[in-house]
Amino acid sequence: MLVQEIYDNLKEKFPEAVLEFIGTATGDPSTVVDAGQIYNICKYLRDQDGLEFDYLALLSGMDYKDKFGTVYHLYSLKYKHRFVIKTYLPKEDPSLPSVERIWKTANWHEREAYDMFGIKFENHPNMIRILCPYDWEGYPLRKDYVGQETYHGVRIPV
Amino acid sequence: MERKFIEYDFGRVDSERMRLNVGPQHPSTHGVLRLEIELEGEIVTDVIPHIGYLHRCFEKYCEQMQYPQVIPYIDRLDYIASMNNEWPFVMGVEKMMNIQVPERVEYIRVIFAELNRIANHQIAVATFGMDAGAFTPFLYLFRDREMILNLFEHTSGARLLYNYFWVGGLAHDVPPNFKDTALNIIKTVRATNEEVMRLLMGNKIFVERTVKVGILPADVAINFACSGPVLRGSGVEWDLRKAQPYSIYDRFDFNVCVGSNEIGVIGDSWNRNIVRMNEMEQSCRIIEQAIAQMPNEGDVREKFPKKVRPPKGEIYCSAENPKGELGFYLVADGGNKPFRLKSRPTSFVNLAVLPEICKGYMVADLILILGSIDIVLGEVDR
Amino acid sequence: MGNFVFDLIGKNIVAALVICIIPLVFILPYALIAILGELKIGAWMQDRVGPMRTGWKGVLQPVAEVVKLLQKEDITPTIANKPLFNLAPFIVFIGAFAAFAVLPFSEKFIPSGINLGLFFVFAVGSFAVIGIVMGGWASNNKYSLLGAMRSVAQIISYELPAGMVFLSIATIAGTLDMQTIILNQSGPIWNWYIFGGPQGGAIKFLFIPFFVILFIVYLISSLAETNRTPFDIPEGESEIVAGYHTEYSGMKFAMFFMAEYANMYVVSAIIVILFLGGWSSPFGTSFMDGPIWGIFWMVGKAFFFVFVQIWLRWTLPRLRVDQLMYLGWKVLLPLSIACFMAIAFLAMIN
Amino acid sequence: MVKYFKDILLGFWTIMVGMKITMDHLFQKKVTMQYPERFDPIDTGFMPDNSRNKLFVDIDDCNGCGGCERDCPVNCITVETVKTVPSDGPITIKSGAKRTLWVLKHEIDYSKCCFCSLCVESCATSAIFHTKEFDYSGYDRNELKHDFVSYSDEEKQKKLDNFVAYQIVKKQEDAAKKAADEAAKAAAAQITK
Repeated sequence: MLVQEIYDNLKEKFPEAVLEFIGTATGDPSTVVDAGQIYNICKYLRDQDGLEFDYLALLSGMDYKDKFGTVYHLYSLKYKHRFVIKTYLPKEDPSLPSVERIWKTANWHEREAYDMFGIKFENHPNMIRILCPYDWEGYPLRKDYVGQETYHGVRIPV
Repeated sequence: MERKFIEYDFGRVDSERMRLNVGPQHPSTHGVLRLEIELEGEIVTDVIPHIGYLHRCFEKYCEQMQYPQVIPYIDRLDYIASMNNEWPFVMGVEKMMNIQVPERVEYIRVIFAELNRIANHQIAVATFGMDAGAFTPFLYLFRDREMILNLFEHTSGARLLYNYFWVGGLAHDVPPNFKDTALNIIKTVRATNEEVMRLLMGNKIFVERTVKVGILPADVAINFACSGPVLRGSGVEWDLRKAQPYSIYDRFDFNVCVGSNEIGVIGDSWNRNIVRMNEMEQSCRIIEQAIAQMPNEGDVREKFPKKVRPPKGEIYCSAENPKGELGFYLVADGGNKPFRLKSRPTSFVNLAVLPEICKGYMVADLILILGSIDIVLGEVDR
Repeated sequence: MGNFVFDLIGKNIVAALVICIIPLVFILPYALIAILGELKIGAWMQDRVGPMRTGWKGVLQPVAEVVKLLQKEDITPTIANKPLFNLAPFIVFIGAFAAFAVLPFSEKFIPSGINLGLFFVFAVGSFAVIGIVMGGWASNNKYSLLGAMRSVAQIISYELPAGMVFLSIATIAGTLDMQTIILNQSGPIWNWYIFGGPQGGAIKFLFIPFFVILFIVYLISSLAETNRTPFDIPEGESEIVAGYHTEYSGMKFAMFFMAEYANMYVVSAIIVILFLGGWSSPFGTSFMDGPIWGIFWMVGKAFFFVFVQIWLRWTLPRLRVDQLMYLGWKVLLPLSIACFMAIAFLAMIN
Repeated sequence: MVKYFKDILLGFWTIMVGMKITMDHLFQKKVTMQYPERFDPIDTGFMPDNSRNKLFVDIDDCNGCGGCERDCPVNCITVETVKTVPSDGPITIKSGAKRTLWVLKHEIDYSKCCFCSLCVESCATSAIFHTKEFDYSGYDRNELKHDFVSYSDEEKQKKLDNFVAYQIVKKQEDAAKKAADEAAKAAAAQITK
């Protein structure tokens, strides 16, 4: 199925939540959806016949300087098509529902997004840091990140 | 699929559960991984992986680096299969910049990627055997890997971290006796594989150790987005080289190896390992075909762009790495540095499945299951 | 069988000391040779050359290792139970060393010619497990404890098939005395128990399969009792780091090491005594026979089995605990009992 | 029951097969290379021509463009330069091009170097290249920093002073020239008036 068709299908089902279709000259087209509805949309995408996106290839957090975001790259092993969903999140206290219950792989990806960007995923079973130490301060991949000067009394070289 | 655990009744035994830290320094965690495990006697009841001991801010660095400078860093993700690592990134940038690389470059890339796949699977099988206590096959396989590394050294100048696939071409042309060397390597690899099949894989003790251990059902594997031999060992026929043929993989005749019920159960450690053994053979076939079809003349550097500056946009480009699907989600803002480069680390995703599949087995099995997933901590922690 | 040391210098305390020291004098060079053999044979089987730096072709490597171990700091963990922790390696070594008391080296030389030799070996063979449990528990390390736990289960289970093998040989030989068992087999090579024993006639051929099975059963059990691959589960390096001796270093670690190698010789010597005619020459009593040649044959045959143990170590992967138990209780024990009954029956009708 | 005995026999048989393989290898030719004795870095069999080892800078050939410094992903190269002055005379780099910059410092920190060869690629005059030397060490991290410039401190200072002096001279000349120009302009304007 083409990306455009999937988008139309999704738009029909969720007219309110599907916000925008970004098609670019180079690279992959993507669909922006409402962050609050992400769980329902993902569930629909996984369970609907003809779509069946059963494989979450990648979940990435993003910092667009003026806003945060998450990007979901989906495959369907059965139909061999791909789809990209994006959400935009506010700069202050970004949070959105977790898709861990739909794709278990999101567990660690969401923890990483939390670790690196401070994006909170609601209903996640274990929302703690994953790559940085558990008591690290700040969210390193944010564009305005300033590193800690010392960690447990050890100076961090710049 | 029904999941078979070693049945053990915890209810009646009045005993204390033991918490054991496997790692960060442990002989068989393949790096600095810490597994916090809970034991009931010798039975594992819970596993909590703690990762990040090797975290070195790969993604943050990439935002400060120009595109060609990112490649040496990518080498260091999965340092066992560096050639394969470079490919999806380079391919993604080429797609963004709309560069069509020459035929010869494509063939050389395929040959090197497949050679590196063989080298990686050799390490995977070897260390898996060592986890089970068999040390000798380990050295036989490493001896052969040395030949592959020598060829890589004579081509790219480095043995392990090649920096060889560049945007638009390759860093160096292949050495003059390249074809003979590659064919010779294939011959040796086949001979050793046959020997390892008898010495290690066919050994009754090893078979007993690995079959029905760490069974990963297909639906769980897909739900956890496993890829590579871990997914194919569970019987899912998903190989990006076939499913979404990139580069010139549609020109070659090869099979996707999947696990079977022949020895053991689909999705157990044995099947994950035998998939690797069979994939080595398939890689040999691809290399033979590629060497036969490869054009002899051509400049590998002719399509180098003056400045690597992809236009504004974003792309997710992935390739079938030896360990699974390695992808790079590249967001470019038109400058000479990536706005964001997010990697889809294969080992990171595959490791997440570990707590799911090793409950109810023994400590010795836990080590084997970890070995059969074949992780590299450089990639897990980035 | 008189003891020639007593004959030589009379029955006094000096003679007793000499007799005690001779096995020790034997163990130390033997351990060096066995370590070198382990390093070199392991290397050659893996297409390597092995240690090459110390001495000609690296022959002094074991000496260097022993010197290194002696120089090393002797670390005792602060939370360990110190008396037990310090005692354990010695108990393990004593277990291995005590077995040498009844191992004959030749017709003329056996440190202690008690007539319950087999029983004595069997008894002190289980001695090591006390030391292992002691060390594993006193280390206060979870890995050590797991290793010790595994070791107990393993050694206890494999005593049984080994006991059945001893019993079968005792039945057919009618004695527990080592020297008598060997004397029974003296003469031509087909008098050895693995070839059916000294009895003549057609019934000899009925014995052979049972003795061969017993031989293999004992070979496997002996590997388990000495914690050698494929039964090195108590020290399974990839799983529980180094098992019961994780926390040991320096000389105490060397004691564990030495005990393992001494044990390897003990079990090899017992195989040779039980099945391969001990110190008797394979060419009959006329050629290359006598007390001095006896030492050669005894040690030579035993070294062959030490080599087999090394060979197996570099070939096989490790078993799992439950598979080890399965093998011990469900395969080796029934097989050995069946063979014992068959042999007893055959001996009765003979 | 059949499976039981079959398993035992299979186990025994596969162990025998494995033992035969290791026994065969016991007598095969060994592949170990004794490292320092049998290693000859000049021998191309061991090290290819394009092997990436310790970096070397031919400072007579370096025009001080700083391309290597910019292209280094790990920032292990530090280049400091100063402009040449006319009083230095007509100077060229080894390959014949005109030298416009004195290289005062070209330091490589080998403890940081990742041997990616990007600096070699970016060098227009091929002044930086990989040698065959790979086994080097030091007792201190700073011992692994190597400065390829052999000028003494006085010479460096002199070059800097020269440049500064030249700047002043040039400034004066420029000012004088400008003044002259303006005077000429003014004169011209006067005339036209």
